[in-house]
Amino acid sequence: EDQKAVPKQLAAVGSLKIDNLSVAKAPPVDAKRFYVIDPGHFNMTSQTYVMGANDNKLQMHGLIDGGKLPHVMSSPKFVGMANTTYDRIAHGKRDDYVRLHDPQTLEAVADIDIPEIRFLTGLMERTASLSVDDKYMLIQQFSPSSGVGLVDLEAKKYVKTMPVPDCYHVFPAAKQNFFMHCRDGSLLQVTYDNQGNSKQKNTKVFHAENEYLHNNPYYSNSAGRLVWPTYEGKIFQAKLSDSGAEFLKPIEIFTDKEKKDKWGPGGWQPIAFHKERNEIYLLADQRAKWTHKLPSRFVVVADGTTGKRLRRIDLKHAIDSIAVTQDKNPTLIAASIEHKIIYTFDAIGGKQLASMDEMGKAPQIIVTMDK
Amino acid sequence: EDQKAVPKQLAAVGSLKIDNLSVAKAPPVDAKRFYVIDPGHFNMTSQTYVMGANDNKLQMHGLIDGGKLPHVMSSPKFVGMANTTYDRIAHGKRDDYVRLHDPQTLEAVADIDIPEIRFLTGLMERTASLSVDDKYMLIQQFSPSSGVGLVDLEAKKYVKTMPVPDCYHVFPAAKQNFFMHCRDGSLLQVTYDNQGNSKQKNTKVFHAENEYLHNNPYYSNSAGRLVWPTYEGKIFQAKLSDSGAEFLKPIEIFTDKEKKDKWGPGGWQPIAFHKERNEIYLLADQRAKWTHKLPSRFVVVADGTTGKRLRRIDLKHAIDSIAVTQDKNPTLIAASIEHKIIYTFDAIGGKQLASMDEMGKAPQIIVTMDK
Amino acid sequence: MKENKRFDSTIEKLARTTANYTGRRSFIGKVGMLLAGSALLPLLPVDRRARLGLGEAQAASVNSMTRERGWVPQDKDPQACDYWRHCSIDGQICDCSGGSLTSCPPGSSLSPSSWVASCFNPGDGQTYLIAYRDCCGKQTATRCGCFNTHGELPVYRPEFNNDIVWCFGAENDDMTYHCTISPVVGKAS
Amino acid sequence: MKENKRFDSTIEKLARTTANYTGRRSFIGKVGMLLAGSALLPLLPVDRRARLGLGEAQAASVNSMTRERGWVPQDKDPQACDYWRHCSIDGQICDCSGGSLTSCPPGSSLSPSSWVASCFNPGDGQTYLIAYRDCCGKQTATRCGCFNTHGELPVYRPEFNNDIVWCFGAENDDMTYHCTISPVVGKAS
Repeated sequence: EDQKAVPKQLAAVGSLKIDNLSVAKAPPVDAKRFYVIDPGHFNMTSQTYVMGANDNKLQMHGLIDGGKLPHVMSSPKFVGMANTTYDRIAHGKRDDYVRLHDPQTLEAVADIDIPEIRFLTGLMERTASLSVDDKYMLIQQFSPSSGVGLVDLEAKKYVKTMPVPDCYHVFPAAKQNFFMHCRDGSLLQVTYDNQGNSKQKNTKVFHAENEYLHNNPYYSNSAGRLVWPTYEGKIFQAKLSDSGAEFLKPIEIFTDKEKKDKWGPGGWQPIAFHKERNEIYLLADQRAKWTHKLPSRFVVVADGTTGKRLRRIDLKHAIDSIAVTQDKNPTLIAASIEHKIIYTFDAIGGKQLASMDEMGKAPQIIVTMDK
Repeated sequence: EDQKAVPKQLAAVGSLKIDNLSVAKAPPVDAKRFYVIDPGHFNMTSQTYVMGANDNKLQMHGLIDGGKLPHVMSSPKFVGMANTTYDRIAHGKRDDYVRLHDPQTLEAVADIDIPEIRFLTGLMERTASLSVDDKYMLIQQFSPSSGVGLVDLEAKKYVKTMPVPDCYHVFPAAKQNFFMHCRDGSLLQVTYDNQGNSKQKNTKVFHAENEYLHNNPYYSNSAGRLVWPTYEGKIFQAKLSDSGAEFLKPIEIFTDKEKKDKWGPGGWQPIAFHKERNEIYLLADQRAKWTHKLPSRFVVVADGTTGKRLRRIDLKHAIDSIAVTQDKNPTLIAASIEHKIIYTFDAIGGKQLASMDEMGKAPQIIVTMDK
Repeated sequence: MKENKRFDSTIEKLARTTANYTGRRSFIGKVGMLLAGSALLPLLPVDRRARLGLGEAQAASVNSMTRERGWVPQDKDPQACDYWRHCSIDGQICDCSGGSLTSCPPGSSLSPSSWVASCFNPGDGQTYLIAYRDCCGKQTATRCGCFNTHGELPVYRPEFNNDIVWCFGAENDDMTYHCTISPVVGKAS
Repeated sequence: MKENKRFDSTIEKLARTTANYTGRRSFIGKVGMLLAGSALLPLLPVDRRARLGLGEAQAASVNSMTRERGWVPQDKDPQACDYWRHCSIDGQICDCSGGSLTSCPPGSSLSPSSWVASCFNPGDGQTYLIAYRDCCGKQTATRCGCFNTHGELPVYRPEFNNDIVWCFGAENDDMTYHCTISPVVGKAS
């Protein structure tokens, strides 16, 4: 049972005994659960908001602390987080560690030390990832050499850094596989065992060099569906599984006329996808070239197979990041970094449902539940 | 020589050799040097701005990083800082340490580990202090018991926590003495030796219980002058030396009529004093009772001996903290937490001289040079 | 009046000084510096109302917290600073960050100490006692920061001071302030 | 036209795939995964001007960085984002935080790498080469943050990506970004 439909209790009356004070628990994870990461513009510490979008409202379930530019990964069982801190505020000894938090109490259930490998960039959702079965965490390393760190979450220990060529992002697939995207335009399939030994294989080159792919693609761990827009609004898609990558026909979201009218995608996390409805959501606006990271005011929805334009949602605010919940009545979640507000919209009707302000310093990435 | 008076060079032309790139040095410490501490509303990390008020302008010389609610102490030789950090963002192992920074390069010249004793409160300038000869640092402990931690800065080691009764603030005097203010309304004089053994003695009770003294008094290490306003605008003063405390006649800043017009002091750091001119500066405004921490728009200047009203400066902004430089042409420095702006005024003429905005999250305490 | 006032305060100071000195020289003084310093202190009122005087208790909730105008408590939006229960909060409201009016957000922990104020509920016209408590062990919450210094005393009266981070001795090293809850503990009748 | 484009890109992909495969199967492929993966990768342009084309180099400084309107460089206030020297800065201006246009603030350290852009100085009508450099080892400076994504590429082209914290390998563990300086290194004639 769920008490959300009831108006907020206004003034509880009567004597409350001290032992009635308690620490709240967030409700169990459901499809409307999502996380918003606020790195506070490269701040040394960050905050992650645990939220819900039930009943066409917005719920704030709690906060999780993090270090500089953390990676947050959601699973039904826990919230995984890879952190970096320094022992003298912004310099001195660096410490990287992984924490798993219970999704209801938000307490840390595991704290695993890892070598100082994390690739520190402005927040990118997919430069670290849980494995498909939530047993491993994979963390990308950039310097001093390219690699992927393997963390065994069940044994709570760090296994090894697996060397990989010059590739980026981590997309896990079943049977201890993951894919990365390499600068030559192909994907790299890596199969690893429990000791961190790996076998690697490249797919075909699926996009041209001047088709620049955005930093934050959509990827579903469970479905292996990868949806990846270019700066111009062309969408590359693939289905990734242990047997390899199956590329779908690329989709042009905008017609030539729209392109002439300067329509193009833009924002920090500009794409979302609804698996069951097979719908692509792209954050877009009329914009000058090279403004691919500035906020946009519209979401264009297209069919995931044919690319047919289904509808356009006017968000009426300058939005940096979007995500869509995976349930039957999907909610479109939108974040405005500048105004520090989270909005929700009916992903189908396009109506704004709710908003919550005072979201810290810079709410930047939205992580939704995949399963 | 000082090049600050020259207008900023606008367009340097020509080839710059790579080795000409350098790390700047702040100019040597002078009377116009001051520090602004920005704890960012109880943020886990803080920033301290190293600034100057020369030539009726404002100079930003650099930033020093700090932990949660740091104590910053200025001396001509170094900037002393007592920090607290936690190994898991906002919990986990607590680490307290003291750093001394070179006032020109801002590099840390010493990093001394101390036990986890610091009294964490909203910023209070005087709950930690350098000794008069800059050889020791004295840090107040509140929990689990009252005490003062003694740090030997020359030997770069922590000496001992000296137990004291229920007293607060640390005002150092010559010959290894310091005074504290106790809740019964008296001062406690403590004499300590190099091993941290102490002798303690109370002065008379100098104020009544309902004369509440503000959290941030003015105190000069070199002159031993203590200037302490109450919530209502009565100023208690004392001269502290190794031979004891000499209390001066308390001063009522406001006339009865003004009090009826609701004039009263208010702000975070509401008092400043100019030693040579013997002038008391009190941040004040017309206000309701119990708003002693809300910002004010005026500074009232009174003679330090007679209490005669000399002038009133209209700051024209809501100001939380003030300080005055100790040179012949004193500058009045004022900080607005809400707008994150530092203003300077001619302390004598009252004209606004300069301002600097974008001062972080919450510039709260101003520390000026005492000598 | 004025004479009288000065006389009063002189007496008071004398009394306090005497207490102090005899205290420190007496048998108890030998027990140790710590005790001597605090054992003979005047005992402290439980809540601010006692000090504000009952007459002022009501005022607590309507007293202006800005220099310009007073503030009228409301009973409609518990996430606003002027909700009646928050009449004396100085910090963030937990209800905005995953807790409720009476429980800490998940993952934080209750501080063992609290401070009390009495607040007037405009909805039913009653006055209640609220025992504010800090939730600790996380960075300061981002939402709903309120600042209210009504009846707040200097740091040397720590039990009524707003500036102290009250998360001492909370469990598992949770020593940083996250937010505040406002549970009702009774009626102030 | 369209055919042509598809033709072009087909050719391009073919070429890249071939390079990739031959590379990995060749003698060098045996030297090790690291080398094999990257040795035959397309090597990259030096600075953004080369990729934008010289014609656009000027444009870099006037191209609109908002959706609505462009931005005109000025030579009066070196602490504003539209000062001509900052034509390609993405970060904080050191000059506002204790450094100058050519030196890091005290206590921070120079990063070993720099990136170059050409900026037009409206004061004397000349175009100069600016070699931006990061200063590291302190928290991000608070003042004068500028955001410019002109010619910025995705993270898999790290040499042109703005999001990477470039303070790797600076001295004494100074691995966090503080601010950026804009020294002139020559004339772009």
